[in-house]
Amino acid sequence: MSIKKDNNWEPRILAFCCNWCTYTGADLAGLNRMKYPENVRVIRVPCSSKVNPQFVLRAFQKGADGVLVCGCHPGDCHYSTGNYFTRRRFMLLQRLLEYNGIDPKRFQAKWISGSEAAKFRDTVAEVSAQIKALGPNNKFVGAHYDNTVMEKEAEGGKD
Amino acid sequence: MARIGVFICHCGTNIASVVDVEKVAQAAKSMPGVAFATDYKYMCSEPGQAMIKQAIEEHHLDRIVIGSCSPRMHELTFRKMLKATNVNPYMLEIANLREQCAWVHTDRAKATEKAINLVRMSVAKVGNNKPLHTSMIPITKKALVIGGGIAGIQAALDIADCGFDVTIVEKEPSIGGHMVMLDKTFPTMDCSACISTPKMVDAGAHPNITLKTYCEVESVSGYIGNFEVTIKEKTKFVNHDLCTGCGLCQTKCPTKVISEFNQGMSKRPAIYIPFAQAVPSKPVIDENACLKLTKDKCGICEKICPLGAINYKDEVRYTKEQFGAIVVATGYELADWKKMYPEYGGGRYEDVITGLQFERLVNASGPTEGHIVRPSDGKEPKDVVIVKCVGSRDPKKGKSYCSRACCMYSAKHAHQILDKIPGSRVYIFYMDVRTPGKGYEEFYDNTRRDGAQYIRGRVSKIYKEDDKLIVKGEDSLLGRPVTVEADMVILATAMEPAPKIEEVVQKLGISMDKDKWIQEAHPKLRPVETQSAGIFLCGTCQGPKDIPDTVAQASAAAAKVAAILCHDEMETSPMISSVDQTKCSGCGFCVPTCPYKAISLVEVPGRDGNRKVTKKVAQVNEGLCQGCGCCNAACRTGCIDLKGFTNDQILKEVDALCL
Amino acid sequence: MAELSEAMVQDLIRAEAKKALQTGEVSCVIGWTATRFEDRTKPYFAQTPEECDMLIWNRYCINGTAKFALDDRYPDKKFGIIARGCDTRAINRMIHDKQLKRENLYIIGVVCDGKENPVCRQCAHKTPLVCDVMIGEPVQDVIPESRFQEIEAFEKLSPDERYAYWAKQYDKCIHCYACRNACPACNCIECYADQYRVGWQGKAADREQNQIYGLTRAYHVGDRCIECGECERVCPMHLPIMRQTRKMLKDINDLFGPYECGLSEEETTALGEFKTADPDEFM
Amino acid sequence: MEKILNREEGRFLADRIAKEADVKLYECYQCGKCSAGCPMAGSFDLMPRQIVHLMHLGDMDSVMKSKSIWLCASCHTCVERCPHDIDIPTLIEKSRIEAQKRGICAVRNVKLFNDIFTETIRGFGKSQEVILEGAYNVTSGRLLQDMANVPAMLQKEIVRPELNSVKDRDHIRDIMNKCEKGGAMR
Amino acid sequence: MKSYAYFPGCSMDSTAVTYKKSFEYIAEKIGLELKEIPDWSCCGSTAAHTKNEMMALSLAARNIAIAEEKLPGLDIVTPCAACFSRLRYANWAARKDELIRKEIQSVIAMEYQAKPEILNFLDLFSDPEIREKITSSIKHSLKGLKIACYYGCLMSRPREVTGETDPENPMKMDEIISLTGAEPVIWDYKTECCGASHQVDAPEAARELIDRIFRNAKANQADAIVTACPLCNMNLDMREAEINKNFGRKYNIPVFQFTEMIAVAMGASASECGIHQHFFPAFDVINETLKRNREKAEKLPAAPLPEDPLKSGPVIIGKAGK
Repeated sequence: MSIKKDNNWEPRILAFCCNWCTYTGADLAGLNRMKYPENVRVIRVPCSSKVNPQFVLRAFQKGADGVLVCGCHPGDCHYSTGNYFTRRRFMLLQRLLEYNGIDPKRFQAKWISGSEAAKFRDTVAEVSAQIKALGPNNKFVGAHYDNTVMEKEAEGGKD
Repeated sequence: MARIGVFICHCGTNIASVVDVEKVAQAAKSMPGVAFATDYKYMCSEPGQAMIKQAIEEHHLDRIVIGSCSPRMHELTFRKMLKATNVNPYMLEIANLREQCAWVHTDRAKATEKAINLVRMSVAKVGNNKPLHTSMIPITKKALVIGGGIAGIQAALDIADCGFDVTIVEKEPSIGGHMVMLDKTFPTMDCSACISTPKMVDAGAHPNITLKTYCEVESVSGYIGNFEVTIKEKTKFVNHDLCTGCGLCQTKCPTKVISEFNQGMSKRPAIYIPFAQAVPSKPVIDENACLKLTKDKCGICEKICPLGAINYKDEVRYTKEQFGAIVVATGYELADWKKMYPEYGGGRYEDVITGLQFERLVNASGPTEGHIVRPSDGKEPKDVVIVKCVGSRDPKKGKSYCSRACCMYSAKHAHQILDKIPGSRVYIFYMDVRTPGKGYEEFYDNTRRDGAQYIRGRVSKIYKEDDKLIVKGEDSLLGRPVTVEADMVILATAMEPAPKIEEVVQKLGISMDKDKWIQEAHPKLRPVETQSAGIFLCGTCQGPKDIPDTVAQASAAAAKVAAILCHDEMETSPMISSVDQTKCSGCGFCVPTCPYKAISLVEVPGRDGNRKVTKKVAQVNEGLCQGCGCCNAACRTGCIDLKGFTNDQILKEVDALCL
Repeated sequence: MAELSEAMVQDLIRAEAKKALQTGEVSCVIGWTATRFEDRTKPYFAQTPEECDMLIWNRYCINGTAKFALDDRYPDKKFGIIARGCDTRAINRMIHDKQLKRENLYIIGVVCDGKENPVCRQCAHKTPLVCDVMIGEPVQDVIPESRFQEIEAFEKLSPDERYAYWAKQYDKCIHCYACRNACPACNCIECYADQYRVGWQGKAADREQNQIYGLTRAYHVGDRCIECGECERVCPMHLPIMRQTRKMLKDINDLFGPYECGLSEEETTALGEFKTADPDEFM
Repeated sequence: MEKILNREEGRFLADRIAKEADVKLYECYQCGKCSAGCPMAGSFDLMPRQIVHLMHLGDMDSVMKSKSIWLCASCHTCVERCPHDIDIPTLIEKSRIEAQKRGICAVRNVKLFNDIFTETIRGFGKSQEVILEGAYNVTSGRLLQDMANVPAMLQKEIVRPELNSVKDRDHIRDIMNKCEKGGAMR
Repeated sequence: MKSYAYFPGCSMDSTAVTYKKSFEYIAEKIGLELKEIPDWSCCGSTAAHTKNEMMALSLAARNIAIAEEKLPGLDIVTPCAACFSRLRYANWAARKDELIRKEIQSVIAMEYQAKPEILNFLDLFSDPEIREKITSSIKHSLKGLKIACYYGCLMSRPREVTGETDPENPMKMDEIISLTGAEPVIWDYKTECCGASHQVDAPEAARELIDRIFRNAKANQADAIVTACPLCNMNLDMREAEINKNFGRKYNIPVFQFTEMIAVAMGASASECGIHQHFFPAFDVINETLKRNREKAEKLPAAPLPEDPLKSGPVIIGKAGK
């Protein structure tokens, strides 16, 4: 449990990026030394369609301020049709979350191809700014959730 | 108990100049499960790798996290390195500290904090990694080529020359496809039959090639290296083992029907060899035309066949064969312009012909022995109009693409007419002249020099008045409507995919584009591959193209096939989905989400209380699964999971990042 | 045909159930029977022809009958079900989900004119969609205009109001899984929520775990919900559970065209397919 | 005179017309099938194809000043055969209405005839061939046009002296006035 | 028999004498009754939409609105291609866009739902019941008479308005004409424009269009042209002589309304169907055909329809010139 709420508050944003397009695009942004905010953390997945809506719920529960799902543009999916499923799943999830009180800016999906480094940078900057403006997320956060169960479970812990 | 080793790379100064790598390594030491953590200048270098190996031994590490450049860069390098150690190569995670951290940030404190976070994420994930092992699947050293046109023949010959067995399945009685129908080939004007028939003969005689003419692919199952294909042999009614191809039956057959080979401009008997140079040069009986088969009369061929090869009771046969790779070369068909263009007479006028009909007209072995005459009255035409883009580049008629070969063959036709008919005039209505090929522009130049009139504009209407075909167009360069009174009109009709392409695509589990051309895996970098591993394509089934491109593509596909067949077995990626069948409800929701049709429902023994029952559960075909994970998110119980990217691993990453 | 009175329908139900049991093909017939309260009924399994006289039909027959068929996934004999329109949709749902086989069911369809259950006001399919025999005159299927009215009204609230509303609801939730157990779309052999998997779903009955459970369940059944209202009916804490699933249905309707579930065995589900021309908001 | 394309001022108008006509001007690839099939093209100063091109370039001025927009017979042959389904008749119709608004008319007689025709309707609610032809010949100065047929018409009882008219003429007048007040388009 | 609302249109009421006479003859014989729309007005014709689109829609819609009110539930038939086109256009525009429909309503100050279908006379005569009645009351065969059926543009295009599935080669009139025993020829100017809208105001440009139609009819050996519209008919009939004179042609192709042909075949006299009222002499062609057929004492066989060339492969027509 460690949600810092100091004055220099930086949002914590998770980005699920597909290996073939967006992750490559993010690498390309690095290669081109583009700059973007530090508060976005990328989780690599083979395809945006691997992202289970439960991951998103889990992220909010654990205190993420925003979640981004990125994949290839429809029609360009490395696995040919995965992102069409992504599109349906997350259009519905976004609406369901909004319905439950989560600002749709907190959960977004974007198509970013392997060559769109600038789009990756801009998306990250934009989402980051939007979420900064919204402030910390306090909805769905497991405020009284005991993390110790987890800690114990994580194999080993400290020797 | 996990023993994780964390190795933070400086990447020279690339990472270290922005990220406090020592601090990151220090922080890693207190992460759950971490037994060892250090930093080093170049992890990917020889000494760097040696250091990791040493640390593995010294600290009995079983999982590795490397904080370095993007995993897309060196994941394979480090996996290879781990092969030489006790650690399974898949017990490795890479935190992307360079491309997605050091290079994109400037604030040292924040970048370091992020780097620690990323390492924590990788540590959390690797703690849930399981050793994975690549498996080897054996490869059937035999290829199937679907379609026996020039593309299929070329691909088959190249594969066969590499020493592998090839089977060509061709739906027509002879291989050869469209190329043998043509007269001359642009831009060199060599005789099409002269260059294609030797290849047909080679294919027929090659010890590694099996011809299956008058056959179709019935069904395909399996995956790369191990396709099982059922081939349907249509009823030939002639025993080709006995038949010597003497042709006596053809001459005596009383029934005459329209010849497909001559594009409807001549007749053939009901028992027929489609053309003189056919391979195999043995007849089949057209069951829709034969009197014996339709009305139980005649039976002459059976009576006169000296070898008793005729069998009216022939039946469709199915054979099952194994193949290691498949080449699709199903080719094209000309679009049926008669239905599409009522304004061009809709087929009412015999003297409005297609380019392919003209090829037969001008061909010395064609119905007129090479004399260009009007089909209606046999007169030699003086004024000929060629209309390009009939069906092509016409979204209203359903095809927006360019058929690519028409500009050149229309120039060729113009040249042939001007050459063969003294005093003739040729008008070519065009929208653009597209000649991107070696020697093509020069060919176009020559045709204009020959006297062909190029008029820029689409033709609006073709109709007949008295003896003449009236062609109304606009000369859009003049900005004036123009009319040509022609004796003959040649339409450069659009190419479209072979009629049964949907069936083929569906059987093979590959995909088509909006115009039903087969979709290549990548338009630039994987032009002869399909989405499905082990299935390749070449020629016009992929899109309209001319002979040189087709042949080049065929050889490319053959090389791809040979690259598979030259191995005895192949390694499969272990990062594929698998099903926990004890939890699976067998609802089948994962099945339609798989782009590779890798998931099927199978029956397995199970228990219901004390009873033994048969359960239906999902199963992943390891040869077909490509590891996208789309099915994972469709599964409500979470029982189908992608190895290397399991739900649990990703949830751990989420937790670690939010910590 | 003259309109059947309740009593006549009841007689017909008993007669049909008897007939089915007498043939010996059917192991039991599930319907409703009386309780000691006049305005309550309970599910009843008639296992002999005689027991069929215990079956009743009145406006308090509100329990869904279809899901009981799942109690015996591998039956030796046919399972007889007295099914209203909603029950047949549930049957279709479970057949489509491959949890039941049509040939293992004997369905006595009854045209229903609505029960003492609020959800019946939004009923679009009063006539059984699949059955072996049908009691009553089929009526026209009409999707009521009020189908999404409640959802639309709720959408108009501010995000914070919406969150607060649901937070209050999930504070009430006791995590008893009654909604799941009653739901015909919740037909997995082992629910994700029952699995022991760290990080997957907490078991505690606190607001956060209830929220995650509620939302995940809504998402799991949202594209397959047959709008029978069993979840709300059985909820001991009176959570408006259908407001979540109906929201999914409404969005599917808005985004991908008219959508109802459980109308036949062969239908596809919204998340089990896609169209390349689907609207795209993620450009 | 040399035209400077990027300074054309009709771009806005052309785009508006195209939008109203539901035409995507950029789709036209200038194949000329429209002009080739146009029965009136022989008398056009601008080919239908050129009209689309000029509109795409934003040169509405040339379009509105052309004779073609007045001579179009609205036969819809062009759009029927157009590979891109470009609705040229509607483009022309709307250009003509715009031209009229600006007082531009390259073929006076066409406008004259249409004016007389609409006035006849305003007056009687139905068209009156005799009045129409007569009034047109007088105003256009082509006194003898089609007059050769008059004796035959009378002799063969093709035209009769009495006039047809609608009872509720006020309604017609009302409709027409409302439309005109509402601007030339709508 | 199904009943219809009837919108005659201005020309049917004035210059289209032969059309009116012959149609009334047929209607009486087969017991067809049309209910004229009370106090109908001009459809706006080609002039209104050159000036003001709303005016064009409203003038046409007024008539449909009256029909909706006074003759509810009936479809509207009209003999004129221009009226057909304008009425249909109003319905099409109103059905496509609710705002347009509402605006029309406010302009005409009447309820307007765009409900009734608009049919032309060819649609009417394609009604199986009417066709049946005509077939059974045919007395004379017009066998041997080669007919070029001219449909014109307004009945064919634009196809989304007219509902014509094959605007390049429609067949409705050919089928109807075949009932009389006359033989429709396959020709290429069935739906080319005759330029009627510009014959008065731009005759220099428009006359040529008429010439081309006659030329193609002649090239395809037609003895006569048959139309289904008062405007097309008058335009071709009235100006044939002038074309012959000014263009140096020798066309001898009378122009009929299709109803005239049917009336003649049903036994109407020349004055009953108006054959003597043509500009270009038309009597002889019909008379000789009838005489010839009478001499042959031929019983009227069920005339076979011309084969659909699309289905039966290329058919050569109009063989080399005479």
